Amino acid sequence: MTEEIIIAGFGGQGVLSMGKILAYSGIMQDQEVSWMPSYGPEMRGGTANVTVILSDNRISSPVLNEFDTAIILNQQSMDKFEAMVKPGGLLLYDPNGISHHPKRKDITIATIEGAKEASNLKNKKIFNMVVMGAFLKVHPIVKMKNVHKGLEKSLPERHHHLIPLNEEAIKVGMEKVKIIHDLKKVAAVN
Amino acid sequence: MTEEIIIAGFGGQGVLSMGKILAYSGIMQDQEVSWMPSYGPEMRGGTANVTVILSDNRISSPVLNEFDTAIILNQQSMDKFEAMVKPGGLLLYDPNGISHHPKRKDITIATIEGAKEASNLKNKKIFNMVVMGAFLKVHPIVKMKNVHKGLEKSLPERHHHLIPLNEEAIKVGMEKVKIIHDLKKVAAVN
Amino acid sequence: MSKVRGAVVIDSEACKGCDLCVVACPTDVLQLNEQVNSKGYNPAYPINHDACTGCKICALVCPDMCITVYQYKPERVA
Amino acid sequence: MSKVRGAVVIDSEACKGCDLCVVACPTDVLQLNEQVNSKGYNPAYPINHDACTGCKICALVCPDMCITVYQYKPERVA
Amino acid sequence: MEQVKLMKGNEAMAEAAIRAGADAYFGYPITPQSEVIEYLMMEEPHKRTGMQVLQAESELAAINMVYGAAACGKRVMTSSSSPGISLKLEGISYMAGSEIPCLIANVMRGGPGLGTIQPGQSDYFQATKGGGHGDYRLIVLAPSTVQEMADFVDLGFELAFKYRNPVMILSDGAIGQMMEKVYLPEQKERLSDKEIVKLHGSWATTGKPESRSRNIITSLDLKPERQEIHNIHLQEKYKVAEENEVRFEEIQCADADYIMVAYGTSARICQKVIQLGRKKGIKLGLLRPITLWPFPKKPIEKYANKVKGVLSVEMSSGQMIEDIQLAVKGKVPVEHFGRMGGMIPSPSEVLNAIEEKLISNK
Amino acid sequence: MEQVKLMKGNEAMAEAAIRAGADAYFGYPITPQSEVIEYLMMEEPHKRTGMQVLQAESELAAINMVYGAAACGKRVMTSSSSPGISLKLEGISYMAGSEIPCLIANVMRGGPGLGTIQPGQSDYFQATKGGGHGDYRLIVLAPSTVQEMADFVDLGFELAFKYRNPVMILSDGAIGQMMEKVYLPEQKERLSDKEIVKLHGSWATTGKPESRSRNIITSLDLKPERQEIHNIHLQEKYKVAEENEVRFEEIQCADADYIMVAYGTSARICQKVIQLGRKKGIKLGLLRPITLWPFPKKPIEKYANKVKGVLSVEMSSGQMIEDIQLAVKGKVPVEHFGRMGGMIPSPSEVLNAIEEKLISNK
Amino acid sequence: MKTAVITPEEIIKKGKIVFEKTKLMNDCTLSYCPGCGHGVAHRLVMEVVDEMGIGEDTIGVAPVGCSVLAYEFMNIDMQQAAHGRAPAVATGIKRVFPDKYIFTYQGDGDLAAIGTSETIHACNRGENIVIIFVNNGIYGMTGGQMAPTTLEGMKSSTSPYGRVVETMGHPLKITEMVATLPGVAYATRQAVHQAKYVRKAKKAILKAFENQRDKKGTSIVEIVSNCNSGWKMTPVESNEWLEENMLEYFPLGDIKK
Amino acid sequence: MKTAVITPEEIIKKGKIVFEKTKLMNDCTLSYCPGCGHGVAHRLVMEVVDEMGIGEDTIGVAPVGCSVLAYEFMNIDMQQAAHGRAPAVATGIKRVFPDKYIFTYQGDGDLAAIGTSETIHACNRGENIVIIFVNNGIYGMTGGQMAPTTLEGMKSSTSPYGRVVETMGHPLKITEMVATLPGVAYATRQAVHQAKYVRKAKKAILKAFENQRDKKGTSIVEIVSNCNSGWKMTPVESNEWLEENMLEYFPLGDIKK
Ligand SMILES: Cc1ncc(C[n+]2csc(CCOP(=O)(O)OP(=O)(O)O)c2C)c(N)n1
Ligand SMILES: Cc1ncc(C[n+]2csc(CCOP(=O)(O)OP(=O)(O)O)c2C)c(N)n1
Ligand code: SF4
Ligand code: SF4
Ligand code: SF4
Ligand code: SF4
Repeated sequence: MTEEIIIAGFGGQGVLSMGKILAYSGIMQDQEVSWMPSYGPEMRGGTANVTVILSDNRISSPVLNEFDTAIILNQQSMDKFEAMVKPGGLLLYDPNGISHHPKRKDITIATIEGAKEASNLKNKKIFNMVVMGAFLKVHPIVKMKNVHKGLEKSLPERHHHLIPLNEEAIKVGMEKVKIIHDLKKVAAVN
Repeated sequence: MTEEIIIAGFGGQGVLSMGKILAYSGIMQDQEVSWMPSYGPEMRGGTANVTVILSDNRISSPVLNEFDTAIILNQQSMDKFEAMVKPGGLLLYDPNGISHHPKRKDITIATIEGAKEASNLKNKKIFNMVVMGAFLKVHPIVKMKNVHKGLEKSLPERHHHLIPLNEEAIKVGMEKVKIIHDLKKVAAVN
Repeated sequence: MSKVRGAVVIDSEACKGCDLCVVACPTDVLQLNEQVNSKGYNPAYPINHDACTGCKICALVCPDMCITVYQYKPERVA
Repeated sequence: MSKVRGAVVIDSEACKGCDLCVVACPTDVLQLNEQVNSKGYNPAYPINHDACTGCKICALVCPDMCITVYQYKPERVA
Repeated sequence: MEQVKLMKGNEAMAEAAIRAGADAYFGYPITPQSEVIEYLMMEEPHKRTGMQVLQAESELAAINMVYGAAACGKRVMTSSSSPGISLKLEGISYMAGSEIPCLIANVMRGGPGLGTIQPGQSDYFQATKGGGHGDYRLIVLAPSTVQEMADFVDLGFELAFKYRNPVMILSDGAIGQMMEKVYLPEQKERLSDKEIVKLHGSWATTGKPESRSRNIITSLDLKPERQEIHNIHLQEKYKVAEENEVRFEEIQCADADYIMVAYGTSARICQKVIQLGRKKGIKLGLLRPITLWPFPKKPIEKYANKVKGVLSVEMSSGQMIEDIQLAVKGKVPVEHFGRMGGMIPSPSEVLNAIEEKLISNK
Repeated sequence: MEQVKLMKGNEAMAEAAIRAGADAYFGYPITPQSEVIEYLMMEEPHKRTGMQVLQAESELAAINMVYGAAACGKRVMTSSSSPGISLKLEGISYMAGSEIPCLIANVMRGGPGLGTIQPGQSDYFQATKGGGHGDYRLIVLAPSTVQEMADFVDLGFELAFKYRNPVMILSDGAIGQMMEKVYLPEQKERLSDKEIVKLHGSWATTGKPESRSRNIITSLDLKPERQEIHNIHLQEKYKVAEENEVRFEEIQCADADYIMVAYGTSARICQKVIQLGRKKGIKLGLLRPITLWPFPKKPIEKYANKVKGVLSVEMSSGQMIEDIQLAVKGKVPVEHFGRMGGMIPSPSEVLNAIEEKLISNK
Repeated sequence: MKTAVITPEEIIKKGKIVFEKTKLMNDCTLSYCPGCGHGVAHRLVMEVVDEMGIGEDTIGVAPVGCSVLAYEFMNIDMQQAAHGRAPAVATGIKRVFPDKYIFTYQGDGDLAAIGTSETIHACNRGENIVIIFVNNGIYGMTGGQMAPTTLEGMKSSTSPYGRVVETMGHPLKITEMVATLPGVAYATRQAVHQAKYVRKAKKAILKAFENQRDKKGTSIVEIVSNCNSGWKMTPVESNEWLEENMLEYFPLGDIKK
Repeated sequence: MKTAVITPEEIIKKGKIVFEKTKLMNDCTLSYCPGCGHGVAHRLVMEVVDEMGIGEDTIGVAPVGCSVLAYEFMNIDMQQAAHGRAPAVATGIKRVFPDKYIFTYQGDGDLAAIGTSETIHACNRGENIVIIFVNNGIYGMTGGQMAPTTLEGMKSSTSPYGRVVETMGHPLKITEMVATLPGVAYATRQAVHQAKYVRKAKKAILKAFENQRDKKGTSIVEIVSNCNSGWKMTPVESNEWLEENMLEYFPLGDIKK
């Protein structure tokens, strides 16, 4: 199995660390992983994105122009990446701040009110975990126990007390994710 | 006609300027000329030499390993260059300070007491002109009127009053040069 | 008596919500908006505009030159 | 009374005839040789050796370390 | 014990330096490789192994600090990115000339000039033909995974000391910035000063005991006769390296009709291209030079007699292609595909290039 | 009026710069080219033409002074020798990237490192393949007489402005230090600031009037898409130069069985070799590249179909030979003869090399 | 109160503009982080150039650093220089354009680390230029590494446990250093994090450009500024920290005039 | 007088050697011009190293300049450094050999022109090394070009009509400059053209090496010397010129201790 993911949003939304936790979780289940960020000053204020690949085999190119899953957290990223989702793939996004919603019919589309849920949880910082939870609900590519290990690995010791909070956020994400265009269903219907 | 000359001695003996005056004299009679000095700090105290070529045709290599004429002013240079004179060529040297005199029989050998004559003329600086005179006597490759022009060209204006003195030194050299091994004579005898 | 009055116009798209003007304003005219602009920043706006004296302090400290300041000296009114 | 006496040995091949020792010597012991050495320099030598007190001044200023200085304090002679 | 971690290429290189028993690192920040010194400063290797880390005031200072420390027989490393490497070239030429072993990493970005901070491969000539003045060579290692970023550090040091010559790790911003799974080597003991004297006392400036004549580190010889002898010695050394140190990887070359030659990030992309191509029934292979100097001439020459064409894939205007052509000697077409200015080629466009430049063109 | 003088190559270059209407020279002393700045300081060109001459505190400062002045559309020159040129490579890469016309002379000495102050030709790769980082090219002129040292200054400036690219005069210590007869060109008027605005106001930083948008000199573009477009533009420019600017001289090549390829001092020696060889009945010819980049590929390719072998003669371990081989494509044997470390090959040893490596070997 | 009835809208309509962006600053968003002092410094330089009416005769040099893109923001002819070399580049320009106004705009890493030599020798030659030196105590552009000006104990990405002077050296007061050179006509240290400092800083920049007009030699205006991203603080926090810590080691005021 | 009968020969036989070349100087002729101060400076450094008994633990760094060949003359381990980079090279050595004695031996062109940055930052870090700085006011090795220390009006091959400070800058007192840095423990200016100065210079060099032993930081010993070839004078004339002109602008004595 190989899963090719792009996560894109504003700098400061925790895009890169979400990717890192996913990658670590992959390692925890003995997969090959790669994590390729956008980098440099243009990230200042601007958008940040990271390409994460989890695979059972040696990973060839860490840089891709089409993805199995796109996790989109602002309009610029929506404009850039909607078209790059492989037919049959998944596009997950946070509607807050999105003016033009995705139109594609050949992919599964899901939404998660990440920002809202995070502020309900009184912690903007775990916004990205809510989103990751939503993703893992739709695409359970890593087991929760590996996510737990992934969190342990990727968070510095001094932040380990925050792991439960993060896991709660993931759960919330899993509950609150909405599939607004389900390919399988569509398939079923026809 | 092409004349390939090496002039070698201690730094400070006026080796380079002698070469320059010869070269300029060549230009004055519309010849091609090249003047290739040894350069760099090793000249400090040590030896200096210059390869001067006068030719009626385009000059190929400015760097040579055999010469028509070698003008030798110290022992190191004698050791280095005696062997590089072409058979039938000329070796002119100042015996003062020479311990091992040249032994070759296939070349013309001449001497000039340059240092002595210069101090007779109460001017160490014109040592090199005495030697040049000696050379021009044996090998009149440039006419005196061109040497005169050469002096004018190569000496800065402010030193032009010294030209007569230099020319006198050249004359002295012409008078005092001794041919100690004359190939032509040898040829005649056999 | 007539008191000098001021007003500010803030380019909310250029504003990066750094809060410097808000803190600098001596009469607490400004505040950051809850709503983010298209760049994801919370831009400043005059919440207490009548208090503005047009002292320019906000504009002097604004790194992004988002603020234009107006001043008006009304005629004494009987 | 006994006066301290000195003497110098100058490596005339190492000497470059810079003249510094000659000028420096307070008792005019040294002078440059007319004859050049193998490098073409006129080396210094003690022309007025008896005047040498072994003060080392020549050696201190010699850039080429050509000078070795000796000193001798003769016993008082009756 | 071996340890698996998720690390950036730059971090892996830094951690590997500590574990390789490096004695010192001197560097100056520049994107996309600043994580190397940042990681080292965070790790405080002087507490772990005694390794010294210093942020120099400039690349010039950094390379000359390396010169001084490495000339003492120590394991010393520096890293930078394209513009910073240009500033280090005088020092690199000096080290090659004085036969000082050291490790230099260039995490390339797009040029020329200030260019961009995005990945590039346009310093190939500079690294392999000697960007600095004079006849010298660097042994150039080209990692294409984060694992190799770690592995090539110790390898680099070993080669550097084996040949008493600077070694360069020629990487790029993508490999430096990406994270992958990496198995870290075990910690090597740093050599004690005694051991260094024993191993390198014949040449290194370790302080001159009565027992030996002084050691001099220099690239100068004003006598051209002697300077030439020194140059001939260097050239003979390089010849030995050319015979013994060529490293490369062949991926599905055995049955390939066309081979791509690529290193670093480009080589990663070409692996995807092989998949795409073979899906389409085009038999593609990849020859990945691991040493860019010495360059795998012979193996490429070998394929020149078997395949229908060769594509050089570089993030540059085409530099390595010259070494490929020198190996192929006109036997089969050699074409170039590249992106520049920080752009990374996509697998599909590389495949198109093969179809257009090599296949349809015959 | 034309004037004949006996001058050193370095002096001829300096005088030619004044006469070419150069606006400024910035340099730092280094043997064997210090006569350039010494001559200029003695001549006081600010009194003759208004040309500015400044001794910089370093090569780094010098090349960046050139950057600033040349980016104003002025005719600006610098010169150095091998180690100093290495220090200038970052700046040179910047100028190529920002498309700044200027003239750089490298009076080569033997390397690597401090090497020797005697003549060398081991910076060929550095000059022709871009010693600095990134994909850029310099137009490289190789004088082999003092006359050409003078002539190539104005030619160099013309090419620099024609292509808005740095031009390098690649000379060596022998040509720089030797004196020959030289016919000096007439004095060109320096351009007035008005004329410069007229000629170069479209790009140069001459001060922004209301009438035009601002001029920016930069090699930076953080957006790789745009940086790539800039790189493609540069590559197209270089292609045009490759088609139009190749210069070379053929000496007795017409009936030659063997040709030598050599530039600069080596080319002078090879002319003597032709005489010696033909005396012995060996038909030799010399192809002398005048532009090392763009390299005379086609003419050499042409001879590859006619002659029995080619000898590359360089004062290096063999650098230009790669470009010859790329042109010859294995059609006939290509051999190298060179001396290193400041040694100058003698005509007789070159002839021996031809006899041993090319003639007896067949 | 009567006056209160005048609405802001009316004021904007009837009143006069007492502050607006100078026309020499282009209408594009600055690439700087929110609250970064570079923006104010840019504005002041352009206001001075504008008010002196020398925009047509001014050429700026911005080397590498966060302000490398200054040429995008300032509406005059500009050159982007290599890291640290701006004073040499400015020297080159000034020598061929002696009557134009040349300024460099450099960060502390640029001017006081890699560019030390170019800075000192340009000042020593008394090049008739203006050097704007933005001292934010860190390498901003590259992500907050230690600069020569980083304070003792101050954390940066290459001094994560604080600057240790024993091994990393002392924070360098290069403006004081160059002030000792005869070629330097004017050396001053200013700030822009509060309105009162902004006003003073502008006067200093004006004086520097007037010196150039009067051919007095090198003028260097150091501006102590924040790098809130590099310092890992909010803009407001960073300005408070600057006031309390930076100004103690880097006191404001004229060092040489 | 009786004593007179003792001949010099007897004195040499019976007397004791009060001065001889230190064994740390090799028995080969120095490459320097007759009368050049480098020879004395070399000797003093080696005498100090010898007398401190640290020859086995001393590593010297000689960058380009006439003294580039110092490694031929000094019988210790030495590194030849690139022009201007000796302080960086010495830093590298010292960081991996903290207990060895490291010194650089640099000319004025090397230390104060191309090497300005390396000099200042090594001093600012307080690298625990000794810098021997031979200031002869000119570039000797390359044939007498102007140095940063060339005096106003002084002729050189690149200032043939004398140094013009307006365009070429002022002679740089870099020792005074680095003395202001906290990292510098000792900065002094000495000379070697007369015996009395030679004695003082040796004491200064001793103190510098003792500072290194005691880990006090950077010590810089400037030695004002002649370059008679570059100055186009006889050695004796050059030393007189030095005494009358150089010492006025470069006064001798401790600048910081
Ligand atoms: C030769 C070279 N070395 C390093 C860099 C990377 N670099 C770019 S800016 C910079 C320092 C920026 O700090 P500063 O000068 O203080 O300016 P700031 O960004 O803080 O305003 C560095 C190290 C470069 N571009 N070029
Ligand atoms: C990078 C570089 N630039 C220039 C030179 C040429 N060069 C050698 S020594 C020197 C200056 C010598 O002067 P100084 O440092 O004062 O020492 P001195 O010879 O006077 O003792 C120069 C410019 C060089 N070797 N390397
Ligand atoms: S200072 Fe400017 S950028 Fe900052 S919040 Fe106020 S208006 Fe916005
Ligand atoms: S000082 Fe030394 S070198 Fe000079 S003359 Fe005296 S002995 Fe000779
Ligand atoms: S990184 Fe620092 S200096 Fe750069 S823009 Fe952001 S705050 Fe300003
Ligand atoms: S050139 Fe000057 S410094 Fe060099 S050895 Fe001669 S006198 Fe001494």
